[in-house]
Amino acid sequence: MPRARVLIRPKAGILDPQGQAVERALPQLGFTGAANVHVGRLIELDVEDIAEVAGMCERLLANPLIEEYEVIELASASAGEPSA
Amino acid sequence: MPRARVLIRPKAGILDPQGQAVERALPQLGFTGAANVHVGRLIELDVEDIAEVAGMCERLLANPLIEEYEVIELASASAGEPSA
Amino acid sequence: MKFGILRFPGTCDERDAAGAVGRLDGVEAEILPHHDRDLRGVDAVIVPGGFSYGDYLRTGAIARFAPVMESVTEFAAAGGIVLGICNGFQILCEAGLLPGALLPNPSLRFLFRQVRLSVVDPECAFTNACPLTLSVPVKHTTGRYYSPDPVDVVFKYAPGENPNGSQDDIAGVRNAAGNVLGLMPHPEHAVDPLCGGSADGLTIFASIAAHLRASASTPATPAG
Amino acid sequence: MATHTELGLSDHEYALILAGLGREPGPVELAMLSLMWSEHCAYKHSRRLLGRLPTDGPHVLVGPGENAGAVDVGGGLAVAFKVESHNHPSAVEPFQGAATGVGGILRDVFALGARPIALLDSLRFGEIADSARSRYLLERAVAGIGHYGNSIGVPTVGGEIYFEAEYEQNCLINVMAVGLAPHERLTSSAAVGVSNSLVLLGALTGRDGIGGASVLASAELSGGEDAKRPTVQIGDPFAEKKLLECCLELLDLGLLASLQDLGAAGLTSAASEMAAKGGVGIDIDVASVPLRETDMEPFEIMVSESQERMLCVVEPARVAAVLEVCERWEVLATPIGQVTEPAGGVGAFRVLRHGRVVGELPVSLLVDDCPRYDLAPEAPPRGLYPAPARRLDPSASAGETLLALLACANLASRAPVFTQYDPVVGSRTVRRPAEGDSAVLVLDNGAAIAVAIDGNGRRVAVNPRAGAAEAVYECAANLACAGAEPLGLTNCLNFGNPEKPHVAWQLAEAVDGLAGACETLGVPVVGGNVSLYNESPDGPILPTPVVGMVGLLPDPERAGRTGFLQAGDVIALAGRFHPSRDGSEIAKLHGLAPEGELPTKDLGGLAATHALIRDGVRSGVFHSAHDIAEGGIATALAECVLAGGVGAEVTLPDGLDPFGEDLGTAFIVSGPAAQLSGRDGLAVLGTVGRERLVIAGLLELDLSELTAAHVGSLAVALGEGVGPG
Ligand SMILES: Nc1ncnc2c1ncn2[C@@H]1O[C@H](COP(=O)(O)OP(=O)(O)O)[C@@H](O)[C@H]1O
Ligand SMILES: [Mg+2]
Repeated sequence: MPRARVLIRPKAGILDPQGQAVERALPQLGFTGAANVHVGRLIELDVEDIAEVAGMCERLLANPLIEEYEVIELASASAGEPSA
Repeated sequence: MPRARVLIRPKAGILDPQGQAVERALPQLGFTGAANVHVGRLIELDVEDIAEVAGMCERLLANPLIEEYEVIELASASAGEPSA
Repeated sequence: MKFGILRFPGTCDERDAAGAVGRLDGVEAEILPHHDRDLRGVDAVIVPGGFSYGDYLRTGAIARFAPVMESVTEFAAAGGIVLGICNGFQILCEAGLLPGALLPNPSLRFLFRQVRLSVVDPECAFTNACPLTLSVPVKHTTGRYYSPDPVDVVFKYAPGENPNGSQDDIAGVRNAAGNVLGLMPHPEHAVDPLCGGSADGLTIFASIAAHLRASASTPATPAG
Repeated sequence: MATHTELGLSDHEYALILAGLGREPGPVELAMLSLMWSEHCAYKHSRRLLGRLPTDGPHVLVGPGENAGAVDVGGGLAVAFKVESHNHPSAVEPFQGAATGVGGILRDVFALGARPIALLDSLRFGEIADSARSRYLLERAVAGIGHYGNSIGVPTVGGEIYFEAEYEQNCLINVMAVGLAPHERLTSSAAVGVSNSLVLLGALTGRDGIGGASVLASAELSGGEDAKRPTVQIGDPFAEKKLLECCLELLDLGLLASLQDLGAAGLTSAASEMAAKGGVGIDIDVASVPLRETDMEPFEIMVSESQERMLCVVEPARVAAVLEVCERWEVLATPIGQVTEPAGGVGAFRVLRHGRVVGELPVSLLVDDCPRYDLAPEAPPRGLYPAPARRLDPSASAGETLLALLACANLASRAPVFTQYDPVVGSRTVRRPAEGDSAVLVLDNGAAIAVAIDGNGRRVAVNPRAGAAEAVYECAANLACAGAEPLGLTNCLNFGNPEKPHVAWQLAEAVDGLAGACETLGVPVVGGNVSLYNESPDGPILPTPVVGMVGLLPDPERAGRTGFLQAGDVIALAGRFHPSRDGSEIAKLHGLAPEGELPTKDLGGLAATHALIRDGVRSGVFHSAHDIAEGGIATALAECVLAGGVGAEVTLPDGLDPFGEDLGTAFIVSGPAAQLSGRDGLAVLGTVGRERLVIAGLLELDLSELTAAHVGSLAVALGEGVGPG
């Protein structure tokens, strides 16, 4: 069974308050120079057919009005991934 | 400036109610066979030195008690990424 | 006697906590802003509830780096009394002043509910004036306590009342030294029968005041 | 560049613009005008009607025209409040739409200088039993309201929710905010002082909601929601929390000459209305506006609806002090322009970019010259709204009927919703949701206010004039049950397309009904909001005026409660109660369309009954008081039993329909026999006691059966979180 990794990000131009909060916090910890910080969601799942994942994103995993998503096929339901 | 992608996942063995909610919702939308669903956070940022990102994760971006993280270096602060 | 109430950007319950403390005879409250390292000579510190830094990234994750937290960490290391409520509990866990972490409620929803708490250790700095059970509200989205290691539990949700799937019904824990306590329920919202039908929460603040008075007369008494 | 028609201006309106300006408007000017002349900003179809509402009263400090109204509550304190809609944005994206609705109304209240102390939400969705989409909208809108209100630390203390098929495509999200201020902090939005600075506070300006006011709020929703995507605004309660604290501190320090929130039409609307009120001109340099996206055009900057921003006028000598306070609160503050001298009495709104003028309009053209249209009302034929599906057999027993009513979506327990809201932050909440018919909040002067919000579109559909009046009576009845006397009223008029004669008729009739009821009770209207074009291809929503009221009670310790308190107490009926079934909840369960007639009210008797209830609660004679609303007297009795956790045994007056409705007129009270028996205006029905509800000759139900039914449909609909997204 293939394992899919879905990256979900706020769409370009859409306010990303979480990203802003992190960007402001990093210099306080002494990490300078971080920029363009965006916070999104990561969803990983085993699926029967990787082609179905885009549909899952459209209908459930992402909110296409305000988020964009990217589906990456991982080698397999591999070791090293946390399992339930 | 390199762009870093940080994947943050609930540690194995820690209840992941978001993952479970997705796993329950998918069949209701007609997507069968999804398993092992986990929901985490995606953080993407431009950094001066990619080697610093692990430190950012340890101190701020992740909570090592409950989360594990993975840092991926992206080609560059590429086009196609949403910008601030 | 003076209690310092921390305020971060996004803190919401600081006035409530100050008002609660102010009900005690001989106790005043002072708000301590996040950007100021000076604790202004307070005798105890309360880290109140709310949504510091919007709860963005992870509850409590950003607030722990505010300048005032450096002083609170030193204050705690020197045995000073620190009480974290809700978001304050989350901040103290993130800051490493308390063990464990708070995870999202299984419902993934914010939940407001009046709950009954059992006092596990009725003799400590935070409970010496408490009855054995208290009626206090909870209100949070991220209140499921988790710790891989054994912890010093001070408050539990009464049997059947666990609102958030917390491990072992844990509602409040303290550090090994016994001078830092965090709890998810809001004692500052149970101080006046007019606003909520219970004044049980006030006994937690009264316990701290009593403890401070006792240790002032016998300075060698360790907290806890 | 878009044409005037694409921007929603009619040819006639464009001709007026040409005449007023004496030339063609440039692109920046046209964008600004199209928004200021939209329904949402100009009230083209409602302004004339609103003039009928009474606005004067002994307690009014700020009436309609400012960001919110305000009334005096004694001890040098003022309570500011307003209700506003965020219907169309919520239909597109319910979580963010509802969240930004909360953020918007809060800004209106603190723009006045008041610290927000309470929120109430009034929601309408399609039938959750039949529609997964309505369940989704409910779930996400409630989550959005909770997200914003909880995070910013303002308690959500009350509200109402109805489910009707007519809202399926066009849900309603109305939110009321209540704030508290010392009189001297009340602040006007009128720009004053030529050469004073305009300082923009808060979030960066992005492309959020560009054209939102004209595109979303002033046009019917049709398919193709895609086209509206760029207008989705994201709420940031954290940013607004800082902004709120910062603004109140700036006002406390006396550093601001005026303050105004940015809402619909962004900088354009905020600045032009400040200028109009102050009779001055304004210069804004868009190059100084801090942007989230660098490549924005001047017109985009001028009309962006990015949230969490405020505009203030500051004397030049105080600008540095303002910036210093803002920096401490981590609030971005940027001087972006100044107040200018009006030339010949007419202020000019000049938009510059790096000092070069890119648009210049007379303020009056923007704010005052948009035509106000008379409506062409025409009473519709009967049968406007279809009959709902029958959910209960009319031959069901009274017991079965009561259980069905308690379980139906409009009457089931609201706990699954209000437990997602923080009702106590601020430490003022004397009555939490479900404890009383109004929320009660204690003030710093020792007194308390009661607040409630009401509206029932189905009854307004039956008779817009009588139905709108009933909303006022019911809201006042809720206040009376707390022991409070109404001080002022706010309203939100949610209607369909006013260019349709029957919608115009509904709107005109409803406004007359509101006006009449306000006069009857002596309650002035201090503000409100109008939301028109609530239509989908399936037709308009039910006409839905929503009424919010604030009342005063001297002693919070005596605040009334809904539930029966003590076994042995006598239960009595107060009021001239003439229930009927047209437009009632039971008629809906029986599958009957909202048609017929509403009961005629005895207005003198009604005001006297409200006073009787108020006095009984205040004096402590009544241990409980509850108005008889949807579901009739049987439902009201069951609600008193459920809220009190103790049973009751009663006999109804001969011939009284247990399920008929006559909203706002009658009450169930309880109290000691010695005090209630024989008291004028009360008809004794029975006594409190045991763990069951007995209505003689009609029904006998255990408390546990009532509880099980009342948990009802909302709990089922909201059973499980939808998860992320
Ligand atoms: N239905 C109404 N009843 C009374 N006043 C109203 C009503 N609708 C709008 N108003 C008043 O008209 C003014 C403009 O309203 P609105 O554009 O909603 O204000 P804002 O832009 O501050 O949100 C406000 O003072 C408001 O109180
Ligand atoms: Mg306004």
